[in-house]
Amino acid sequence: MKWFSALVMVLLLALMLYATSDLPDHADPQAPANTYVSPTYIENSVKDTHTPNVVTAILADYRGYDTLGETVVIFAAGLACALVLMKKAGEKEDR
Amino acid sequence: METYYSLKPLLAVLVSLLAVVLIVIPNQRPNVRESWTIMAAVAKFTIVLSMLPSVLQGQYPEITLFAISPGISLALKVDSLGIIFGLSASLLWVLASFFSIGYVRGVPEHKQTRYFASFAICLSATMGIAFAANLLTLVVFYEILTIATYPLVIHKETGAAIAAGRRYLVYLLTGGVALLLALALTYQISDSVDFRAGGILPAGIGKSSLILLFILFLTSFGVKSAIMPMHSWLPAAMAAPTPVSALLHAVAVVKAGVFGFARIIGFIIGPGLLQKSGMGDFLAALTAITIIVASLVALRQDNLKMRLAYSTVSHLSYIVLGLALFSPSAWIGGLLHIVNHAMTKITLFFCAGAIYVRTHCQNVSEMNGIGRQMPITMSAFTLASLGLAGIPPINGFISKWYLVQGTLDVGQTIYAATFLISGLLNAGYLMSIVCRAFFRGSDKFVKYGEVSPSMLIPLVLTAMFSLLLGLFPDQFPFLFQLAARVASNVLGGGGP
Amino acid sequence: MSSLSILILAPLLLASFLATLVGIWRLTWAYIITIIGIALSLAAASAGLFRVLQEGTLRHYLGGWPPPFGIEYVLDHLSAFMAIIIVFIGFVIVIYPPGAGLYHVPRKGVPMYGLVLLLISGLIGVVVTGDLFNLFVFLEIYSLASYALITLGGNRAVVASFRYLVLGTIAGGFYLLGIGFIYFSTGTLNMADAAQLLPALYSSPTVVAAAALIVIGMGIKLALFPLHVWLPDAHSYAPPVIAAILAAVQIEVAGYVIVRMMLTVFRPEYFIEILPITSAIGWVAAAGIIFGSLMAIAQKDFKRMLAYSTVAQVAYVGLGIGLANPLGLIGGLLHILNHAFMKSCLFLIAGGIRFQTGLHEVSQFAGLGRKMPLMMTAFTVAALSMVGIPPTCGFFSKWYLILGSVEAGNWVFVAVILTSSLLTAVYFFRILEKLFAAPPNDDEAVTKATEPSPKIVVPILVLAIGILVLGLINALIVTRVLWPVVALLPTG
Amino acid sequence: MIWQIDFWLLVILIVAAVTALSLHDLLGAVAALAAYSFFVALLFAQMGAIDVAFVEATLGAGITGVLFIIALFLTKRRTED
Amino acid sequence: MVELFIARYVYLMIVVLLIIGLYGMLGKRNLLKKLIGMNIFQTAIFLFFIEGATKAGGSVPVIDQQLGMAAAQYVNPLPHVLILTGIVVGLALTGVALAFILVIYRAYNTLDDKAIMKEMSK
Amino acid sequence: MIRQRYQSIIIQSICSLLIPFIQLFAIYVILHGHYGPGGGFQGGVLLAVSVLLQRLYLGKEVAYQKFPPKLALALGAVGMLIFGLAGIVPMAFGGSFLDYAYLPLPGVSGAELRYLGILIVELGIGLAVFGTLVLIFDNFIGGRW
Repeated sequence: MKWFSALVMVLLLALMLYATSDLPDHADPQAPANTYVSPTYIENSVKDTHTPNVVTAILADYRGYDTLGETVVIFAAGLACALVLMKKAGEKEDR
Repeated sequence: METYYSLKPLLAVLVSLLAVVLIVIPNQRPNVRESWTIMAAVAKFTIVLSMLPSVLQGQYPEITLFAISPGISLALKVDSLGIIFGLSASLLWVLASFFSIGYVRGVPEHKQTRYFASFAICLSATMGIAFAANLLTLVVFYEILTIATYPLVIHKETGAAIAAGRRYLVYLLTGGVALLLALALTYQISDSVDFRAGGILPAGIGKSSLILLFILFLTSFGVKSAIMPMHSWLPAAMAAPTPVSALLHAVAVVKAGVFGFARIIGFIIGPGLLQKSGMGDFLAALTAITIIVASLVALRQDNLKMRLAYSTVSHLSYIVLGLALFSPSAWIGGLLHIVNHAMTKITLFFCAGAIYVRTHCQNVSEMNGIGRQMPITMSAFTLASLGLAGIPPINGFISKWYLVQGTLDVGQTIYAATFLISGLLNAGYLMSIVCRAFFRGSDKFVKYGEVSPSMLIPLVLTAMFSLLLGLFPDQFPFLFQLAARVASNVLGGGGP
Repeated sequence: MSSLSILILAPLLLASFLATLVGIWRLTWAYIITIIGIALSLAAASAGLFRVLQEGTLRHYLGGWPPPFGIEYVLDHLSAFMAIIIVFIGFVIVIYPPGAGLYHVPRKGVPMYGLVLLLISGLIGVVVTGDLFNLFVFLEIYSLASYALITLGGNRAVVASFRYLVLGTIAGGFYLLGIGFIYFSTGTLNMADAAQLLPALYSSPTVVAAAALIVIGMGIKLALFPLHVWLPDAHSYAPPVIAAILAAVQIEVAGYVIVRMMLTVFRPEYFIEILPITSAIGWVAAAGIIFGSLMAIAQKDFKRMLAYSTVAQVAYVGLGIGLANPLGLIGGLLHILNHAFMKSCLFLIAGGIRFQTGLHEVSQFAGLGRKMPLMMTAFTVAALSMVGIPPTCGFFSKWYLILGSVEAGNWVFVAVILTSSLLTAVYFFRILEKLFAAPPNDDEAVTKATEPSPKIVVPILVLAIGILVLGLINALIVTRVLWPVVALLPTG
Repeated sequence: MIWQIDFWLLVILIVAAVTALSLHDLLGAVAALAAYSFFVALLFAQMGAIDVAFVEATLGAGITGVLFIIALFLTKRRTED
Repeated sequence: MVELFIARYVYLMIVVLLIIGLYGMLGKRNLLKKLIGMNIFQTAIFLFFIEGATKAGGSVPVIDQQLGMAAAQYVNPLPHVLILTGIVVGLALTGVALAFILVIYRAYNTLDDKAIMKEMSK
Repeated sequence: MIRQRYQSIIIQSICSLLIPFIQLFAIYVILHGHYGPGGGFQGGVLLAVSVLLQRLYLGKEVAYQKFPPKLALALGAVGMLIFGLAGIVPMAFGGSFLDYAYLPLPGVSGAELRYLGILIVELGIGLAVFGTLVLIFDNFIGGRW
């Protein structure tokens, strides 16, 4: 197990170093991520939603569906905890 | 050679499946259940028989159900080759049903519902194989047949039966996967899997892929038709009840393998390609060896059913050898032998079953003097033995005649010798039983008489059929006609 | 614009919230709402499939924002195909009585129904979304729900589930990293949009790593050998119903993601030629098929055997992807459908047997065949389908896979498929022999066993009949639904 | 945007992560994890993501820490690795 | 050289964090340690996203009328949204995993992976 | 773990004083999400923290009377329902899922409507997160239904 996890880590390290070699530089304004889709949000959020906080505008409107999913995740976590830890009848109160 | 749309082939397949449902429902009432079996058998035979006239005239009933894979339909077509097989199988089902009823009540067997249901499924599958219009349809029914036979093989549920079932599955499923691969290869190479007389493979096919394809087909159908060295499941499967051995191991399952060879040699690969690649000679040699070796092994068997099983192994190779010689006479002989062997061998198995039911005696060495107690049974046995050995007035002679003639046509005298030697061996291992039965005295069997009529009548009937087919071949001209037409179509490269 | 795609999902989500809410007071109502929700979803999924077949791809812009700014739902042939499988299996699972499907029903089933619905809706969400990140969110939803549901199997199940959670989180993390790389290279999260932008960047190490990370992540979720380590425990300790849906659809969805990546986000040529991803998947899957089959033969416990069999069967999907030609991929995708029916049927049977007799080891099953004829007939059908006997559906996926391998000239794959058929036959016929031929043991559990109530038998029979019907209509499915999916692949 | 701030924060992060994983006292490990989360939140804020920083501080450092500590109280505090 | 380092070092350190987290998940035997590793692993991914969103000269993505609405003025807000989701998902996973740990401890009285395996195989 | 009321009067009074302010701040955070950092998640967490604090200093028995665990689950589900309905209602009026521009609120339209839609959704998120976190906490400390 030890050597296996070591191998996995070395492989991941190599892969990540390889991958990051072509990423845009730190804080590069011309990076694709900074120029392609996101400017539209910044430029339109006030016009479209009257919401100056662009993050909120994206979170709840442009990509509101992601947020629905995210809330569902935490809801599911609540249900999961309830399912796992729910006491059965007659069980002791606490450990 | 025209085809016309008809529901009859489908009905012929479905009628026994319907019977399965009807058999399973009245679980606890044997009479109802068995009457369904009989009715289905009779209905099936009637349907198949009613297609005979049009097939004889060259009008082939055909039904295409639906595409089962893009470009390949589940299609049934009754052609000359198919109806030979279909007719013999469905006729013998009727007789075997009566016999089964007598047998299972005489022994008595357990789980009769499962028994009859599996039996009916087997017959459906056999009809499907006989009438399949393309290789995929054939494969579908072929696998169904494999699986439906399994419950019959393990029917006795003893250790030996289960072991036999395992061996059966190992062999047959291996054959099944080989067939699947062969099917895929065929489809890949020729873009079609429809049967066409003279073969569908393109003439320009590479030799190595042809050989691979042939080896795969040989493995798959060779297993079922018990060509050595792939035969060992068949003797083991004799652990099954005798009617099962009779019908399935003389008529349906193994003949499906032989029939598969006929389809492959004549309708998929084509005689020309086979001959050119030398694979035909290989197959002929293999089957010739099987004929001799199996006959020799049969001589040494004491268990009657085992002896018959090895005899079956040998006779199946007769047919395949006939097919592998690529001469019209040999083809005709081989195809006629499908029917003739079925008649005689089922008689022998029926007799073995009758003896077992009456005396619980399975070994040849214990059968001294039995002929005097069960004269009718043993007379039928004698008749069938003579037929298998190829003694003139019985039907076996006719097919053997054509087979030998075929070997001479193509100048392969060594195979003619094979047939003759094997005839002698046949006489040896079968007539010795007859001799014991009639000419050796024993007081062991004084209290036994003949079996019940439901068993006796079928075996007398099949024996009589053998005799009639041999005595008056002219009265059954259609068999010869059909076989001759198949032979000329395949070897002459004519239409379907 | 068509709202059908979201209409498959919305009833499930709303029903799960509602079921949780009313379940606090009345459990029956929660059950009813669950069934209504999933029935509505099934109707929408069927309608969606028909619409897709007639009109082609249906798109829905969530929030009214067109992509790439908003999230897009895309119902094309592939997703409609997957969606209907998921919802149908989900429906069968839900109507299967919880008493038989779970070892012990939680005293208050409040969270259970909600979680089952969330599991199904998560799977649907992954399948119909056209957005990379949205896919991640729904991936986590279904993962979370399945982690929780596995624990219904008792203490061992909790341990198994914990390990699954750790590995699943790594998988999710890898996927997230992968889409991060794609996003920072292209600037978009929309699949179709990324597909437009990616070809210019194919030589970039970042994109290469993105593809590799996504495939590895999904390989963990798909339990592709040797990343399958979590599966046998999780699926064998989970209660039968949960194991049924996990094995039948949950892991296959990961296979869907790989196919989606290969077909839509990246071009197939990229996965086939530029990166050797598909052939790597193919070889790994081939090893997995053999490994899973051998391990399944070695198992004594019925459900554990099924779990190892899942490792093998899921690798067929991997093999289909690995072949990367139309026929092979059709085989893989068809196997998703077939395996869903076969495996859920088998797990439900395991549940039925255990509920009725308390037995779970194969060796104890001797003689059950007579006692429960209907269930065992269904088992026979499913087992034959697993082996690949025509005309059951299992034959046809193998048929297409073999055609694909022959076309690719890959004889090793052919040998693997054929060998695994035989190995599968070994472990299923062993059980069939026990059920029908072996002398019944005198165990009271067997002698007193009877056919379970229709509530248990009917879903099983529906699946068994489905196996036969799918076998017969597979040409229809292949020509109408799957051909358009694989049309993008290079032939020959 | 002074890159040294980012750099030292990241160094602290790595130290905190290693500490969290290597401490044998689990309470200490959890505390290190909370510190780690807090510094991550700082880094987020430094990088301009105040919303994320806020959520990380409340959820990541807060609630996660609380849950970890409850779990710790209900189980064992020491570990061999 | 320094330029290149400045341009790249964040990625490198994030990769280091990622590996540390992965080591925690795979190499540590204590289940709580595995969870801690999981948190580190996820946070490293989040850091990667936020790092990618930075923009030289960009400010917090809340539109300020004085700054105007030019996109170059603000950092990229989209990854922030994604990471908000990611953090919540991470919390959910941690919560559920901790719940599992409680149950496992109740059943086996240990949190050591190997010991649990031994208990389970009994 | 948390059986009875925490004994120190100082802590009790400080906590009881603190809790309303935390809740007020939480609501502010939810509502202020449009203009600055904040929103449903953060606000929901803060609300949950206030209840957790109550649980801690009042002890389980009393706190459960003040805020029953069932209520937490119900609130979570209600929050999710609000979000879900905000998605499904626009569809009934001809829009897409979650398309706030089609919310049937008279008198507002366009960007204003979207603004309100975001508010509704944030409230839903807040409730859901609040309920769920309290639920998780209750289950961790061994709560009963």
